Amino acid sequence: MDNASLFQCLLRFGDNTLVLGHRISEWCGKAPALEEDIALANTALDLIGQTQMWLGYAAEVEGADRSADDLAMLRDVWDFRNILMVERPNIDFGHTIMRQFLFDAYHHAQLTALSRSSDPRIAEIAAKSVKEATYHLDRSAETVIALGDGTDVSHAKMQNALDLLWPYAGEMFESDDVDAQMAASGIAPDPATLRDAWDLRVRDTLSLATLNIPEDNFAHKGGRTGARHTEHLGHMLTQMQWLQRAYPGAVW
Amino acid sequence: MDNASLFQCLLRFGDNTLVLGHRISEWCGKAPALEEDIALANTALDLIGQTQMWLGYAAEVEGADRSADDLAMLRDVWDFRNILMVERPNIDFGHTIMRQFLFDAYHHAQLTALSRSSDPRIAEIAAKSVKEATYHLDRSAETVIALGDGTDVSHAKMQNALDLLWPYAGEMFESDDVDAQMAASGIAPDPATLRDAWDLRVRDTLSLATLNIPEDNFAHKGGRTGARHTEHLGHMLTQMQWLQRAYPGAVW
Amino acid sequence: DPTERAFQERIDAGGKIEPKDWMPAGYRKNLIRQIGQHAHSEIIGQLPEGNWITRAPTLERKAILLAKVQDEAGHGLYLYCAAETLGITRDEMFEALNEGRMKYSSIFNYPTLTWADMGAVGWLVDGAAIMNQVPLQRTSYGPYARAMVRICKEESFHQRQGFDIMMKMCAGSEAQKRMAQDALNRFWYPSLMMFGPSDAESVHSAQSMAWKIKMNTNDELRQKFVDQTVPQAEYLGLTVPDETIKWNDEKGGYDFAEPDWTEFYDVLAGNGPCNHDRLETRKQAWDDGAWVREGMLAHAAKKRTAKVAAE
Amino acid sequence: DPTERAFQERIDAGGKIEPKDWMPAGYRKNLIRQIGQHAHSEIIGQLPEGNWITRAPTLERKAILLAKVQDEAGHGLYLYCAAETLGITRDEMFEALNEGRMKYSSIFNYPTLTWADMGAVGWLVDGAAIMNQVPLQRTSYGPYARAMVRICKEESFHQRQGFDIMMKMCAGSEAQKRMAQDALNRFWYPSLMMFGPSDAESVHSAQSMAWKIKMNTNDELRQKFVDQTVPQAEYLGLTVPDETIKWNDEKGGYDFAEPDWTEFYDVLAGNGPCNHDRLETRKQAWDDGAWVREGMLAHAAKKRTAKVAAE
Repeated sequence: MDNASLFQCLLRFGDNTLVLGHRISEWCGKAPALEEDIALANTALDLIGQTQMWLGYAAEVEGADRSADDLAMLRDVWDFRNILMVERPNIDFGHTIMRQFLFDAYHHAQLTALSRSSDPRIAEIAAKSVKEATYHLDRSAETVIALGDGTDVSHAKMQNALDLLWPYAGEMFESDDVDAQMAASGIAPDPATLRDAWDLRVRDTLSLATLNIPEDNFAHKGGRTGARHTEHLGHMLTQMQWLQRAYPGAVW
Repeated sequence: MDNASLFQCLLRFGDNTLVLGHRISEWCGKAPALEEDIALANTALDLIGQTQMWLGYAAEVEGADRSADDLAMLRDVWDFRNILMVERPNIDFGHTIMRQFLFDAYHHAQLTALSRSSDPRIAEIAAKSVKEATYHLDRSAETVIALGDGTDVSHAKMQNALDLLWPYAGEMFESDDVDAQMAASGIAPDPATLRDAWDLRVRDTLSLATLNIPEDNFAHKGGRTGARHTEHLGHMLTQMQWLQRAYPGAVW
Repeated sequence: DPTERAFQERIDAGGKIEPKDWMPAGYRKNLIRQIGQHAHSEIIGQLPEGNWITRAPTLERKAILLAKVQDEAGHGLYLYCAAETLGITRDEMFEALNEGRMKYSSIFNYPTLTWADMGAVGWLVDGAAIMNQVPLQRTSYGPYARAMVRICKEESFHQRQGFDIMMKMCAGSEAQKRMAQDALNRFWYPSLMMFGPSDAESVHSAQSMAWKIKMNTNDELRQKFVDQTVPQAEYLGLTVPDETIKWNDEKGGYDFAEPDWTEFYDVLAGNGPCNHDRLETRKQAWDDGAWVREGMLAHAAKKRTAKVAAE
Repeated sequence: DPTERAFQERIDAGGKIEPKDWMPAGYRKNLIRQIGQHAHSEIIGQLPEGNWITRAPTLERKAILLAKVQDEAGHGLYLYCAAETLGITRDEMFEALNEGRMKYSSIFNYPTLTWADMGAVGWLVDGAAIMNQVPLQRTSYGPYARAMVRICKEESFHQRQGFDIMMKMCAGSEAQKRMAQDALNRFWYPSLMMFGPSDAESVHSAQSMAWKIKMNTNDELRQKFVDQTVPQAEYLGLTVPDETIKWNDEKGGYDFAEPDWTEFYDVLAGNGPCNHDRLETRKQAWDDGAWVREGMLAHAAKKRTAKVAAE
């Protein structure tokens, strides 16, 4: 296991939470109900908090005198390692909550495994985060069920969201050399091993939601390796990184 | 007449065309018809070309070793001097073309006057630009008439656009010390003097468009003095200035 | 009227009115207006800050801002609940807001243009809000007073966070200092307006004060705010944009210039810099969210039916 | 069939077919498909570049890019007109595009992620397009051939502009060089795919070549493109992302690796990185624009009626 791989692995964790946290934060003040405003802000807050821990550790591992903020605010798209799904635009509440659910089910399984990591720092961050992820998953699953099994309109919108997002789910379970190294040294599970738990939870919830899982298992990829993000990430960064780019070195 | 005032005056010209040109360019590939795609791209192109001339001259007048690109890409919101109307979001084609018409009618009158400026450089830029503005005005007026006098739906949308934009028209005719100096030295007309020609053209066109001019003449202001822009400008700049902010000093 | 007299005596004696108690129609109506307006202000108040969440300069600042708007939504929730005890539903209040029949604080019709505005909003706007809210913890209507207790605790925390942003800006680069001064320039007078026009011109004041729905006059609170804020501005090294400001030994407070009340009435009439955009954003959110609320209701109804069938 | 034989002889002799001439149904059908697809590619092709217009680094670059997408819309217009001479309307073609019944070039289903992609699109994508288009100036269908003459003139200009961007990037900072290399890495194989699979697998090839709707085989054009592009990459100091590339003296061209045709068929099937977003953007534009088109038609009809009444 080399440090460069561990750094990549930590970026993958931290960029997922950073980018999804940012997307969720775009809802501020615009949710369908006050309770959803609060819940979305809460989710975003948890994810940004987790980002501070993951990227903070990533920065230490890198040892290049960069901070978590430097990593968040001063990398361009190609250096981001989040999966494509989390950078997809919100579109509507249905897409937002479906994406959240598909991610939460993965995140929960991932953090559960990571809380047994051979790297004590990772185990500690995961143990803290898994409590939040459990809550997120309960809530997003419940909402997906309610809207899937709600009115005809809400059902159609949720099915539409599922159809659009499904090709972005497969990337969560892709593995490469970095993952192999992490798995070999007991630092992080091979993502492929998380698929069964995810499948079970997702199939169960979507069935209660009366939604049909698409049959085509084609999977978009390129986010977690950085090979090819979507066009959406660059636009997100123009906002996210604006102040740090415009006023380099300032203290806020 | 001092250079600082001339600089401000030129920023007002150049920021109007820069910001409106940018807004129009957001339509790329998304207009209601291919002919409109072409016309909008053409308008944006003309406005960006005019921006190069105005801000180029502004940079010379300032004499602080900044280029037109520096002015466009490296100022923050408070240093922009465009009127608020041009930074309003596009919303839909109706708003876009109504804003264009209200601006074109002003721009045409302004450039006509400026082509007689005592400053030969300004006169030259205005003489070039007024031909483009004439074409823009003919086209936007024609479109406003067609859509105002089209279907009930298009009429309602155009009336809605007019109602929303009307409070942003008054700022075009505001004057301050800078304008007074420019008028006194024959460099630029006092904006207030452009109102009659504008009124005539606007009333004529809107009447053909069967649209009602709002009675309230309340006018938003703060753009051309920089005192208070809208929240929209800052978001525009995150995109517009991204590359120059992210890669300072690079040559493109 | 003896009932009305007893009611007033109870208030005068410092007692609390509870939802099931008798109350004059005017008391109820005024409270609904006031609490509803306050609740709406928390909701609309999310927008000017939400405008910078996606541009927060550091992860920590983003987290703090998120927590703050989350608190504001929570305050909205407490307040809508308090208003609901008076016989109006939250949805009715939302609709009244969307249709312009209910107001929200005029301050949120001003734009947030730089990061320093996140400091100024916390420092000045939350600061002014607290001036109003602290005494309202002693208001006569029980649910309102109890909501205020919870709110005040969080608001003063927000104000300190805002001041902390200002301190960082004022200790920062030239551009940051300029940003901070610019934010103060833009938010000073609108903050003074938050207390409303002089009581002489205020419609609801006398009766509201007798009912202890309003605890202080607008001018008292404004003076208190100025007296608190001017030294803070000095501490920050910023200049309050009022050349007439001067300590007045005799009254033990600062003399200061009145805000431009024409602007205030323009904003009230819908002509503030952001009235249209704020309301449009809320209406859009409400309309876009209709299918979600309906879906959730439909699902809840199905669950109830299933439960009844199973019993 | 003597008519059909005469038609083919005319083509063999280098004659042009014009709209009013007799033509075989298959010729007409294939041409509509091909010209329509080409027109759609110009329209969809605006989107990946439009994605960077609002982020162009200088005013001049913004102007050049605007002019380019304007040209592309113009090319779309010529091509739709050419297709319309074959008895289909532009609106019918738009609807076929929106419903997925007509295709556009698969290359536009790849995202543009950095400014260098504006260079790569001009250099590689326009470069590959020109390989196809130059011979089509001699195609048998008159309106198509004439449209191609106008288009080719502008396309080669676009390609030079793209190469100019690449030169600037490659002579720039380390980050810019990295951007340029990254763009080449991402666009190399998709550009090779633009010529379509090997002719052995191509459905329409033989008949289309006889009809002079298609002037060269896919493999010929791909080879030509590689032979032109590899030295340009070397000139720029960039590495073509194909380790097997090697000059082959015998054939007088480069040997190179085939693109991943599975990816190509995935993209054709709708699973490219941007298929959904590109089509959704166009559908949204079409739907959002309906009231505008209807309004304009209604106004034009009113004007005609008024004119008739006046006569």
